[in-house]
This record gives sequence, structure tokens and C-alpha cells, in this order.
Amino acid sequence: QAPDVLKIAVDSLWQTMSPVTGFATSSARIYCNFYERFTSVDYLADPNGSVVVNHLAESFERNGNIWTVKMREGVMFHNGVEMTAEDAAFTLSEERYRAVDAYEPRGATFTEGFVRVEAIDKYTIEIETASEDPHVPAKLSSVAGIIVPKAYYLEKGVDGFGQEPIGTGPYKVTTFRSGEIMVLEAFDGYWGSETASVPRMEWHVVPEFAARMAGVVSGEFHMMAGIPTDQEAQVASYDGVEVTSVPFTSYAAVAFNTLPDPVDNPLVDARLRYAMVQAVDMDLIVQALFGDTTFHPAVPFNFPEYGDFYEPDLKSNLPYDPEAARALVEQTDYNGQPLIWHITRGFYPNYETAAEIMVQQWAEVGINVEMRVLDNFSMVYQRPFHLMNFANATAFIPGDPYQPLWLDWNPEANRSRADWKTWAPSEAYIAAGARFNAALSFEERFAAYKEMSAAWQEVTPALFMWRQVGSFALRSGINWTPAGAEMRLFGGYLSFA
Amino acid sequence: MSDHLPDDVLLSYENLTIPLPGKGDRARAVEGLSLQLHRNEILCIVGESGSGKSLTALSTMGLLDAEFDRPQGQIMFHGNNLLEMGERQRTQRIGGKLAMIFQEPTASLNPFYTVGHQVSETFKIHTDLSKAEIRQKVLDLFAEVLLPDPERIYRSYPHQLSGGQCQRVMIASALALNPEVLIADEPTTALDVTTQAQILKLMLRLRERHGTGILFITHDFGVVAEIADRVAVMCRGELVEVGPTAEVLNNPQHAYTKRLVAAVPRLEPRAARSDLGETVLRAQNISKTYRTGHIGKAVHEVRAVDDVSLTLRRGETLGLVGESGSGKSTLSQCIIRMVDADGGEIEIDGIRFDSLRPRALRHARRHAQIIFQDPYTALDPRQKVGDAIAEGQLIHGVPMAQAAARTAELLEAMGLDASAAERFPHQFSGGQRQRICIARALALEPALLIADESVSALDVSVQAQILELLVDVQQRLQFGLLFVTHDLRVASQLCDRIAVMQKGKIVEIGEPVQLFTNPAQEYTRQLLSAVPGAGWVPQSAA
Amino acid sequence: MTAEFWLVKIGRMALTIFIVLTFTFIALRTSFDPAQAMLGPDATQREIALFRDKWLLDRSIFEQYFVYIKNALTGDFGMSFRDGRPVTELIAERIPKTLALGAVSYLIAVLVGVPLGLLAALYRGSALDRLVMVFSVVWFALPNFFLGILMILLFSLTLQWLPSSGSSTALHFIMPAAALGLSLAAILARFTRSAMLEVQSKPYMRAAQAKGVPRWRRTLFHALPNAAIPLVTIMGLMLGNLVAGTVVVETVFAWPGVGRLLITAVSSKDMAVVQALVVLVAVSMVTANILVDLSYGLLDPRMRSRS
Amino acid sequence: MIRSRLVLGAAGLVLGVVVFMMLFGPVVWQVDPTKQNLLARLVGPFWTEKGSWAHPLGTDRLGRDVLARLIVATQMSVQVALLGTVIGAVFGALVGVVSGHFEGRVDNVLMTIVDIQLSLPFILIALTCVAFFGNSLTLFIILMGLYGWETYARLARGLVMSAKRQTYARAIVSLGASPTRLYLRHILPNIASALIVQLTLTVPAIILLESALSFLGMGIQPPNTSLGQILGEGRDYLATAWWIAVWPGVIIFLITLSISVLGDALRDRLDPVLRARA
Ligand SMILES: Nc1ncnc2c1ncn2[C@@H]1O[C@H](COP(=O)(O)OP(=O)(O)OP(=O)(O)O)[C@@H](O)[C@H]1O
Ligand SMILES: Nc1ncnc2c1ncn2[C@@H]1O[C@H](COP(=O)(O)OP(=O)(O)OP(=O)(O)O)[C@@H](O)[C@H]1O
Ligand SMILES: [Mg+2]
Ligand SMILES: [Mg+2]
Ligand code: NI
Repeated sequence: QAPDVLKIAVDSLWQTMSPVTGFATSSARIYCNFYERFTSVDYLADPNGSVVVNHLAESFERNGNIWTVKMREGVMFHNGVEMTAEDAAFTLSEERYRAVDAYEPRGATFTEGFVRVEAIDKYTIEIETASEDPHVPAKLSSVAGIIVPKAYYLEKGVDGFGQEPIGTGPYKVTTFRSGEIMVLEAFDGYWGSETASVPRMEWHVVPEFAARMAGVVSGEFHMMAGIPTDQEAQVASYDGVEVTSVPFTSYAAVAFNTLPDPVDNPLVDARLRYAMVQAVDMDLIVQALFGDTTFHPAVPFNFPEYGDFYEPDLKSNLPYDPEAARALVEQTDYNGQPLIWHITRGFYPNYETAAEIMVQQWAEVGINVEMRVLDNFSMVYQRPFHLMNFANATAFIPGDPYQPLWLDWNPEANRSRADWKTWAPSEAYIAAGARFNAALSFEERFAAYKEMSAAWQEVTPALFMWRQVGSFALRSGINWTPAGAEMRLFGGYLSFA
Repeated sequence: MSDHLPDDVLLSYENLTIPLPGKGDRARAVEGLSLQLHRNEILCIVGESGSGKSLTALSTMGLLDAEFDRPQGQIMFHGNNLLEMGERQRTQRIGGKLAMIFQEPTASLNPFYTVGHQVSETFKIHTDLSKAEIRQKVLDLFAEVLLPDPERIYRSYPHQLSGGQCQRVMIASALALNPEVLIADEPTTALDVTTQAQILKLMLRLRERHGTGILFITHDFGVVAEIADRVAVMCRGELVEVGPTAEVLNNPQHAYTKRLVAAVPRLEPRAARSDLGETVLRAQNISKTYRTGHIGKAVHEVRAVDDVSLTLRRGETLGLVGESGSGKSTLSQCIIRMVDADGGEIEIDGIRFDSLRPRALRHARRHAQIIFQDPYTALDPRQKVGDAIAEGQLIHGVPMAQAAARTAELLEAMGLDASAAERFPHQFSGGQRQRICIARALALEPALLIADESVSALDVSVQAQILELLVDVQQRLQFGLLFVTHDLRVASQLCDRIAVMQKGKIVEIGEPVQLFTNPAQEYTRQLLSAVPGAGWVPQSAA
Repeated sequence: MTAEFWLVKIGRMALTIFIVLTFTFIALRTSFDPAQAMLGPDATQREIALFRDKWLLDRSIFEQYFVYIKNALTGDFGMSFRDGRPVTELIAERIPKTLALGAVSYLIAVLVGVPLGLLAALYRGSALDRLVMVFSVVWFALPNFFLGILMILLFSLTLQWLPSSGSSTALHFIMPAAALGLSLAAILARFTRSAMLEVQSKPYMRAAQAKGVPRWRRTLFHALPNAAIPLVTIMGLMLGNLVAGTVVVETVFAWPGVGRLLITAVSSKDMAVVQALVVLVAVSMVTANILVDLSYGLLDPRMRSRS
Repeated sequence: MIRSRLVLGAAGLVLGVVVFMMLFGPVVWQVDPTKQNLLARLVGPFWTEKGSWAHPLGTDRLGRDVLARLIVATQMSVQVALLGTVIGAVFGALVGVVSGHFEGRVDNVLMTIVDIQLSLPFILIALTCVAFFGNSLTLFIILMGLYGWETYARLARGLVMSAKRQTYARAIVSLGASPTRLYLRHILPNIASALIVQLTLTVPAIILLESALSFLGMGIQPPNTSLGQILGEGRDYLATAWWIAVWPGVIIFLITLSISVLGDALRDRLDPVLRARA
């Protein structure tokens, strides 16, 4: 039987729900309950998340560089105002994402190539891109495609909007205090068929794992997020509690600083980076830390969520081989100086633990790495450093390697531009990237992808560690279909026995 | 007075033995004490420090600390053995018939309540009187103990009263329920002579009016001579002698009593010596004002020393007497610049002390030394005695070996054996420590020695030894001695001249004989008449 | 007490708060740039530039300081970087929760600690005394977060008697207040005991006994008022421990108070919030100190009549 | 307080074992505390089912030997606590002595600073500094050194003020001793015992503080380790692998307990002396 109030214990809630600026693990998982996008990923159809369906957009039509998008009619925002093309156009507008004083400037990367967005009638908008872009509908399933009510958004400003968000989703936000709680109530004006099965949801921030666990076991909470992998079995062992782990669309990784900054950076020598990759037994580490819930991608960018791009049998060029690693180290000028690894404390589950193991394994081949666990990214990004933690998300264009391979590494990306940049894209990579972006057919795109990946691996500016996973516990009797990193608690995703 | 009827006995100790807890100086504080207190009698208990006087009193009141084992023997009061009573029983059966007052009057009153409240409490606990009745009773009591303005005193807190007033409040409190027995443990030791005299008068009045039996503990033979009917002498936990006052004082039987009585200083003014050397101290127009209080207004000024001039010659002893707070200590501290005077000139051994810079002053200090009152606190507890004596010499550049030799010499001169140098202060008795202090001062061969109440804290017998020693070394070393005391008997014996201080001024200065027989000032006369037991002149016990 | 006394007190208070303001400002502004910390790892250059512009981080340090002090004087501690809400609002929202927890814990500390200390002093050397001292030293020696977690595992997970997190009902108070209050009670019990023993050795206690004042009355009406001054001092100082304990306990039990706010603000470099909280704590501590001073006047007749 | 010989003996024994563990632990138990064995993770102590004498107290989540890690963690925690205590005590006492010696204006200024420190709970300063200046071991130790300095300052000031008015101190001055001599040779030795009693309060307080900061994630950071850090890290495993958190918890508990007990005894011992002198 469905409860009157569904209570969920989470380890944290991001401080702002501004759709793009507030995009983070702890906000993305809750967005789906009150925000909606042009298109959405249908996890019921494919749990890996490669199926994109129209959502607030009813149809897409492309004519060369111009997409005409027909919006759904009769959709209401939580404040009772109808959603129109005006709102949709504003969502993707220059003003909001790309202007010098944009509201949410991060949206610019997600709408790269958009040159004009315009409402042409009450329910239709036109999007013009710089070059032909077949991927626009898929891109609009990202946070950049969350449709915001223009008038309200302009009235509140980004910060205000982030605190009192309004969307078109099945629930509306009635209370939000970031360190404490978010209360959602079913929205009567919701248009969809996937109606809310519980009238009210409460998301409680409970930072201590023991307290979350006790809460779920005792029935105070119906669900919890954030179970350390080692504890899954324990949590599952309690009566009336079930544990689900869900692969996310993001990979934890370590970036090598390939640039001569600091000037004596030994990692500018690619052989040393190869050695570092070959020195760690990532499969074993991932097995030890996560069991079977996730895996280590042996070949960069060869990820299972990419449908046709994914080649399950591909072998790594740099497999685990300490002997080879040692030999490579011998070839370089590396003299054992400590390599500094900046790590953000507690940001990626199990990262510090894995790091401790890796430091050991590197030490065994004569590479001296010193880990520095730091409080936040400001400190992590402060030079000098030789290694740095990061995670590469893969879902911007569902089923396509665009994000991890190009969006995050291209010459305009933070990774090549910011103060804390760690690499300079090679000629080969840039050339392949251009082909990749221009490609309209799968074959062209696949070929360009392979070239680009090879160019990247030539440099090896990072080592992918594992696909990130999340573990959730539920009271028995609750049937829930996870949707990647999103916790969709409505419609076909949630039912009660 | 052996003619009391048996039923006249109020309180009777029979074979009282008080075991000491843990590792005391000895196994039993009091051993086999048998003693009776009669109605209408003042019985003084005297004896050396630590002889068990206070413990006897406390066990009578059931106030021994929890760590003590139950004393053996009996303390009989109205047919009850007090030793066998619990606190509750005692309240019920004895109530206020047994009362006690203590040595430190101010500390014996709770600072938190008005004294009126505290005295009322006794009535509240033991009687059913109404509030108004209690109040009236308390006021009457205050009047009876001769407290001025009882209404005001009633409302006052202990800190607002003088020591003598506090002691009177304590007595009033003790008298509340008309006790048959009053135990007073050194009730006047903390008070100055004039106040002491008033309290003693009060005691006598009490006995007269109520027929109270008073057990009066003291070590002052003057007090004994003044008020006691009988005297009991204790030594190391045992009662060595008991008898009528006149008998015990004038014809002591027990060896210890004899020693004690012999040591009591006499009011024996002597003439000044004539063989004095050159002037060592010339102090002129010394003044010192203390300012206390908060920043800004409300400054409280005390003119502790007011335009005083003094001279002192080698081999001479100048006594400085006066009641408590008259500025004796402040003056002596000013002279050696332990306190900086506001004005005046000081010359010691030809050196102008008043204008010396710190470094020069340190250097000049060897010319003037001081011995403090309390030998227990005057030595660094963590420094070996030998080092303490040698320290001054080392400071003034005497080589180590020479200093050690002189230390040994001084120890011997003070009647201590050479091994004393290796021990710590707490391993010595009070008298021995004072000798060490004297040795430390003398090690620098000062021209001027100041003794600030240097024997007041000591037992009379020890006191006598120390005084003798001082006279002896002065003879040999010919230093000028400024002897500060409030004990006129001691001063009369020791000094060539005596200066009387009152409220920061020297009101009279002269040879003892002249001063005592024919005081020029009214104040001096008052001071003299307040000396307890002045009428009693102990015979030489030799 | 005199007017000057208060003038000096208030002057010191103002100085303290000014120095705290300045210290936090310097510590926070000179350490480094909060933009990246606030915006997360994926923030773009432009986003960072906009952020810095918005929060005046590009201005000279003196200008920032001036603005900061000027605003602080009018009670405006600025906006939280994290969620763009006024800091005062954020804090006001959470203070009741913390005050409630703090008050309950403090009450537990006093109601448990003082009587235990009294009993221990009264029956010095007895089995009870030992028991109390064992309790106090044991409870003191356990880190209170560890205690909190053990309590959750026992009372929420295993026995399922008490809720493990949140603050909505009276039941929710039990564990956090116990974890916090009892560790303070342990300290207080020790101090009460030694203050009482100290007082009990005073001559006036013996005099009271000689008067026939019964034991309980001596303890409550003679000893306790005099022991109150050191106790009140300790209780004042214990507020510092209370603050420290609150930070930890609020985290363990997901208590939505200022302690948690502080932790989140500190770890996300939310300068305005940290600054305001530090100042808030300083002000309350200084106020508490003044209250303690005031209570001396009430407790000690010697102080009262000094003016 | 808890005066019985047995308890004191036990406290002494515990501290003896801790000191032994710190000094000779790595010699006696020659297992590398950083050596990981991912195939032997979360193995229980020797008496449990999977346990063995190879890891008498079990292994942690990386398969490292818990005993070996406890040894290095204890070394770290105790070193931090001792260093922190000494720094705080020396600095604080110095301030106190200066304040007590000069009195007047100097005293006023220094005591104002002490007052300010008193109105800022230490954890606030620690959190702010660690979070904003980053977390290095040196900074951490300096911070711990700042802990409690104001207590020492106040204590030392009071002691100096009363000690220098003591007759013995005045007697030394009247001999012509310089202030340096007075303080170093006489006053310091005499007030030291009271300061030492205070030390026995500070050491456990810092150990507890360190563990609280580690719990909040702002204490000692890996690869360094401390009791608090292991405890904080192991708390999630309490229900499954209790030995990770319980051992350091027990050690923290025993150390603080023993030092407190010894401190109490010390105070009882010293108090009569202090009282007699007052
Ligand atoms: N609480 C105690 N514990 C151990 N020994 C004690 C205690 N009180 C007193 N004593 C010892 O008992 C003996 C008698 O002490 P008491 O106080 O009765 O002496 P007294 O005659 O009153 O001396 P004084 O004239 O100095 O007051 C002394 O040796 C003293 O050291
Ligand atoms: N440091 C001080 N500050 C303020 N007032 C003081 C100070 N020392 C002494 N006085 C005051 O100065 C006056 C003289 O004190 P002093 O100690 O010289 O008297 P005394 O004659 O030695 O008394 P006693 O016989 O009690 O030792 C007293 O009123 C005393 O209260
Ligand atoms: Mg006595
Ligand atoms: Mg004097
Ligand atoms: Ni007779």
C-alpha cells in the first residue's frame, strides 16, 4: 500500500536547484520529480539509458541547420501558469546561457553551436545551429533542456529560483532547506499519465550512514541513498529492507597533468603516464571495492552505454603489467621525485580508498605518488599538482560518446583552458574531433570516434577507474525502477506491493 | 579549687584517646586524657602546638573529620557519652547546651548570608519560635555581647564586620540556646590586643551571668593569667599538669610546664645599651599611601606610613610596635625598598637606598636583610636548605666553595647540624626554619637586619630560643636590628629603644624603661593596658 | 557594580567582537578564492568570473573589508554564496533548533551533573563517590560522536526504540541531548564535587555543624551557595564545549541546527555564513561571560557591596 | 577521586603499554601498516571465524593489518597530543608569566587577548583554519598547540601573581636576586606542579579534539593516520566489521581514562601542598 508520505534519507542535498548551475549528483537525482525537459531518457525501455523519447517537446523536425520544435500543449507550471513556446525559447536562450552576463553560463557548453532560439508561435520554437546537428533532441534531454517559467525565473533570479524552483513535473517543491530537507507535494495540474502514487515526499538530509541505515531498518524512512559498497550486504540483511545498486552515467578517473607546469613535471613524458596506467591492477581494485556492482573500463571511452559504439571485446593497449611499467619508468628521466595527487575529500565514493591502493602499486614500480586529500575543488585546482581526481560524465548525448570524448576534452573545455588545465589537445585529436562533429551518419561518426579515441590514448592524459554506481535501500514492498542517477519516484518507475 | 561538688561537673573526659589517621606525626593525637570542667568555671588548656588541644575540642563537638577513627574513652555530658552519639542524636539530646567558637572568626561565618540570618538559624533549627521572636532574640544577643548598633549588624554580611565583631557574633551564636558549656579554641589569636581584651572581658561576664563552664584553649599565658580559674597543660597528646591558675603559673610541677612558663616573655623593660656603633640606618620623612579601587572614581586611599623618620646604629635594637594595620610592615618594607615609598630619604650603611636603579639596588641589598614572620612560607619549599643559605652569597659573587664553607659555619652557629644543608624546609620544625631564615639573612653580613614579627608565629619556648640567638649574634656581628612586633613583652625585653606606631605615624619613641613606666602618649598607655595578664609577673623558673 | 566596571566590560566586548570580525575576515579572504569551491568541479571560467564579480571578490581587500564592517555594523552579514539567501535568514531559521538542543542538553548536564557531584562530595570516599567519578571519567573519555553512533546502533537499529535522525518530536531529543548533555554532565559532576569539597573544608561549615545544622541543610544552604561561584564560572566556560559538541552531535543525528550549518559552510567555503556564525558564537559567549559576571554579583555579597 | 592503588596501577599499566607500543611496537610487530592485501579485506580478529594470528586484531577495508595501523595511529595521535600540549602550555605559560610579572597595562592587554580567545570556542577556530588554509600536518599540530593556551595563561598568571607575593619569593628578592633568577630557579619549579596537573587535562582533551575533527573529516588525512581518523573511517563499518572502529575507540578511551585517573591522583597528591602554601 502506498504511504501518505514517502520519506527518503539522502546523504546530502545540493544547495541550489537552479537547473544548470545547481547540477550535481545530489541535485540531479531529485530534479526529475519536479523538473521536466524537452526530451527524456526512457529507462523503462533501456536501463542503460540509450533511449531518448520526446517529453515536453511533441515533435522535432530538422531542416538543414534549423530545428523546428513543437511543444506539448496544456502543460502547466506549478504556479498555475501555462507553459508556452516563450518559456521553451527562453530556456535555451542566449540571455540565459550564452550572453556575457548569462544567468546560467554553464549552459553554454550544453548548447554549443546554438545560434538562434526563437518562439514562432504559442507552441513552436525554432533552433538554429551553426552547422548541421542531428543530436539536438538528444542534447535537450540534459539539464540544459529543463524548461523554466520565463516570467517567474526572471522575477526570482537564478539564486531565488534555485531556492524556490518551479517546473512542470509531477511534484511541486513546497519546502526546501538545503542542509536539511526538501518536501515535494503531488501537483494536481500535472499533464502526464505517469501520475504520482504518493501525495507527498520528504527528502531528509542525514549525513551519518549509521543514522540513515537505522532509519530505513526501523521504518522511519522508505528509501535511502548512499550506502558504502562494503555495507550493502549488511543493509540487505535486515528484515524488510532491500538493496539496489544502480550504475550511473559517469566514470571516476585520475587526470595526469601533461603540461610543463610545474616546470620539472616528469609527467610530460608520455611513457611515464603509460607506466602509471600499466602499474595499477584496476580490475582487482574495483573488484575489491565494489564487488560486482561495477567494472573498470579497460579501453577509454569504450563504454557499454554507447549502444553501437560499444565494442565489448576490445583489448586495452596498456594492460596491467608491472614489469612493462617498470621498464617504461626506466626509459624516462624520472628520478623518483614525489608526484602530487590532489583529491577532493569524500567527493567520489571510494576514491580515497582506491587512491591508497594505487599509491602502493605505483610505489612498487618505482613511482612515488603523494596523495593530498583536500577539502574542495578550489584547493584541488591549485597548482602545483601532478595528478588530480575528476569524473567524466557520459550522458549528455545518450548513447553517444560526445560528452566524455569531445565535450570535456576539446580545446575550449575547462580541461584545456582553465587555470588548472592538464592537457593540450593534440593536432590529431582536434582534427578527428572536427570530423566527429560534422559527421551525420553513424559510420562516419564511429570512424571519427575511433580516431579521436586513439589520439587521446596516444597522449593518455587520464586513467579511467570505474563506472560510478549508487546504492539504494528500500523498504520491501516498494517496487522501484532506477533511472540512472535519477530517482524517479512516480509513474511506471514506482509502485507498491 | 578542689572543693567542687561532684554534681558540679558539667563535662568530663575519661581516658580520652584519639587515634590519628594514616601516617600522622604520631599514632595517637591525644592519649588517656582525663579532665573535668565544672559549672561556672573557666578552664584554660595550654600546651605546645600540635599537642592535641583542638582535636580534643573537636571530638567533644563531634566535629572530627570523617577520616578519623572513633576516639576511645568517654566524654560524659549530662550522663551521655558524647563519643557514642550520631549527629542526629546529638541534635536531639544535646541541642544547644554545648557550643563552640573558633579561632578564625571571619572565616567561621558563611560569607553568603547576613550574620543576623546565621544566628537566627540556630533558633530556627532548635526552637519553634516565630520569625519576629527569633529576630528579637538575636538582637538581644547582639546587645549582650556588646555589639554596637545590633540592628545594623543584623543586616550586615561577615565581610562588612571587623574580626572582633565577627568573633562577638560567633559568641552570640554560641550563646543562643544558653549553653552550659562553651568551648573556645583560640578565640582571640587572630585579633589584635585591644579587641582581645574586650573578648576576654566578655567571657568573664558570661560566666558571671550564666554560670557557663568555659573550656578555653590558648597558648598565650597572658590570657591564662587574665581569665583562667584552672589551667590544664598538654604536651604531645598527654595531660601533664592540671591545677588552679596561680599554682600552675607560679609553681609549675611538671618539667614541661616549667620549661613553658620559663619561656613566657616578661614585661621587663630594660635600659638601652651604651656601646653602640655608628649609624647604619637613617630614614627621613618616609611616606607611603596605598590606593585601591576601580579605575576612575571610588579610589580608596590608605596612608599606611605618614612622614616617619628613624635612625638606627650598629649593635642597636629598635623595636617597632603598634596595633595591627598601623603601618609597621609597610615602613620596614619601605626602608629596604621591597615597597617603594612615595617620598623620603633612606640611607643604609652609607648608601642612599631611595634613589638606586634596579641593578644597583640588587647589589646594595646585601647591606640590609629581612626576616619574615612566618618561617613556614619564607623558604622556597623546593630548595635545599644549604642552597637557600648560600644563594645570597652566590648572587653577590662569592665563590661556590667559600659560600659552602660559610653556610656550614652559619648552620653550626644556628645550632643545626651540618647535614641539615642537604634537607628540604618541610623536614624542619618551625623554630628550626626560622633559624635557617636568620642564617640566610646573616650569610650576607648585613649592616641592618629587619625582623618583621619574626617570632610571633612560634611557640613561646621556641620563641625564647630564637630571641636569645638573635641577641647573641647581634653581639658578635654588630648589626643594627629593627625589630617589628606587636608583643610588648618581647619588645620590652629585647630593645634598646621602642617606637610606637599608630595610623602610620610614630607617636612615641624612647627607651623601654621610660616608655613603660611613664608613657607620654595616651595611645601608648592604652596599648600597655591591653596587654593581657599584665598583672602577672612570672617568677624565674630556673 | 560600578558604571566603570560595565564600561570596561562592554568596551572589551566590543573590542572582542571587532577583533573576531577582523580575524575571520582576514582568515577567510586571504586564504583563497571560494568561487571554484562553491561552483563545483565543472564550473566554467565564465561562471567563475561572474561569481567573483557578483560577490565583489575582485575588489581590493580593503574595500571588501570596509564594506564588510560597514554592513556588519548594521546587522547585515551578507548573502550565503551557496544559496544566495541572506545569512541572517539562514541562521535565524536554524537557531531555534540549536537553542532547543543546547538548552535540553545543558539542562541534562546541570540536572545530572550537579546532583551527582553533590552526592559524591557528600559521601566522599564511599562507593557512590567512586561510582560517580567512574561515570564522569568514562563519559568524558568517550568521543561523543562515537557515543552517538553507538546509541543509534543500539536504540534505533537494534531495539528500534528511538528515531535516529531529525528533530520533529520530543523523542528525537533523547539521543542527541543525552550524547551531548551527559558528556557535559561528566565535566560538571567533577567540578561540582571538587568545589563542594573545597567549600566543605571551610571553617564556617564546621561552625554550622557545631550549631547543629543538619547535614542536608548544610549541604544545600551553606555549601552550595558558596560553591556556586566556581560552578557558575565553569558553566559559563562549558558553553564553549557545548558549541563544539553541538557541531558534532548535530552531524551525527542530522539535527538541522547551526552546528550543521557551520560544517557545511566551512567545507564549502561559504565565507559569509562562517563569518556570521563565528561572530554569533563570539557574541553569545561574551554575553554569557557578562551574565556570569552578573551572577557573581548576585551570588557573592562581597561583590555586591563593592560598588 | 579514584584513589585505589589498583586503579592507579591499571592506569599506569595502560600508559606503559601505550608508550611501549609507540616505542617498540614497530619492532615487535614487524608488519607494514601500509601493506594492503585486497584479498584479505575486513578479516576479523584471531578468534573470529575467518581470523588468524597473521592479523591478530583483524584487517581493514584495504586488507591492512589493524594492529600495525593502530601502532602508527597511536604514535601519531599521542605525538600530536603531546606536541600540541607542550606548545600550548609553553606559549600560554609564557604569556601568563609575563602578565603576572608586569601586571598593570601589560596584564590588561594580554588578558584581553585571553578573553577574546575564551569567547571563541576552539573548535570554531580549528574548523575555520583547517578548512580555509588547507590541511597539513604542520598546521594541524600548530592548531592543536593553540588549544588551551589561554587556560595556561590564566593559570600561570594567577600562580605567578600569588607566588611572587609569597614570602619566599620576597625573601629571594630581598637577597638581591634578579627577576630571571627568581622566575627560573624559584617560581617556576614551584608553580610547575599545578601546570603539570593541567597538562593531564589537555592531553586527553586534544586526543578527543583530534578525533572529533577527524570525524568531521578535518583532522589528520590519509595516507597519514591517527586514532581519530581510523575511528572516523571505521564508523560506517561498526555493524559489519566492528574491529576497525572499536579498537581505536578503546585505545582513545583507555588513554584518556588513564591520563585522567593519573591526573586526578596527581592533583590529590599536589593539592595539600598547594593548599598549605596558599
Ligand atoms: N585532620 C588531621 N589529619 C591528620 N593529623 C591531624 C589532623 N588534625 C590534626 N592532626 C594532628 O594531630 C595532632 C594534634 O593536633 P591539634 O590540632 O589538636 O593540635 P593543637 O594542640 O590544637 O595545636 P595548635 O596549638 O597548633 O592549634 C597534631 O600532631 C596534628 O598534626
Ligand atoms: N599592598 C597593599 N595594598 C593596599 N593596602 C595595603 C597594602 N599593604 C598594606 N596595606 C594597608 O596599609 C596599612 C598598614 O599595613 P601594614 O601591613 O604595614 O600594617 P602592620 O602594622 O604591619 O599590621 P600587622 O600588625 O597586622 O602586620 C593597613 O591598613 C593595610 O590594610
Ligand atoms: Mg589548634
Ligand atoms: Mg605586619
Ligand atoms: Ni576543683
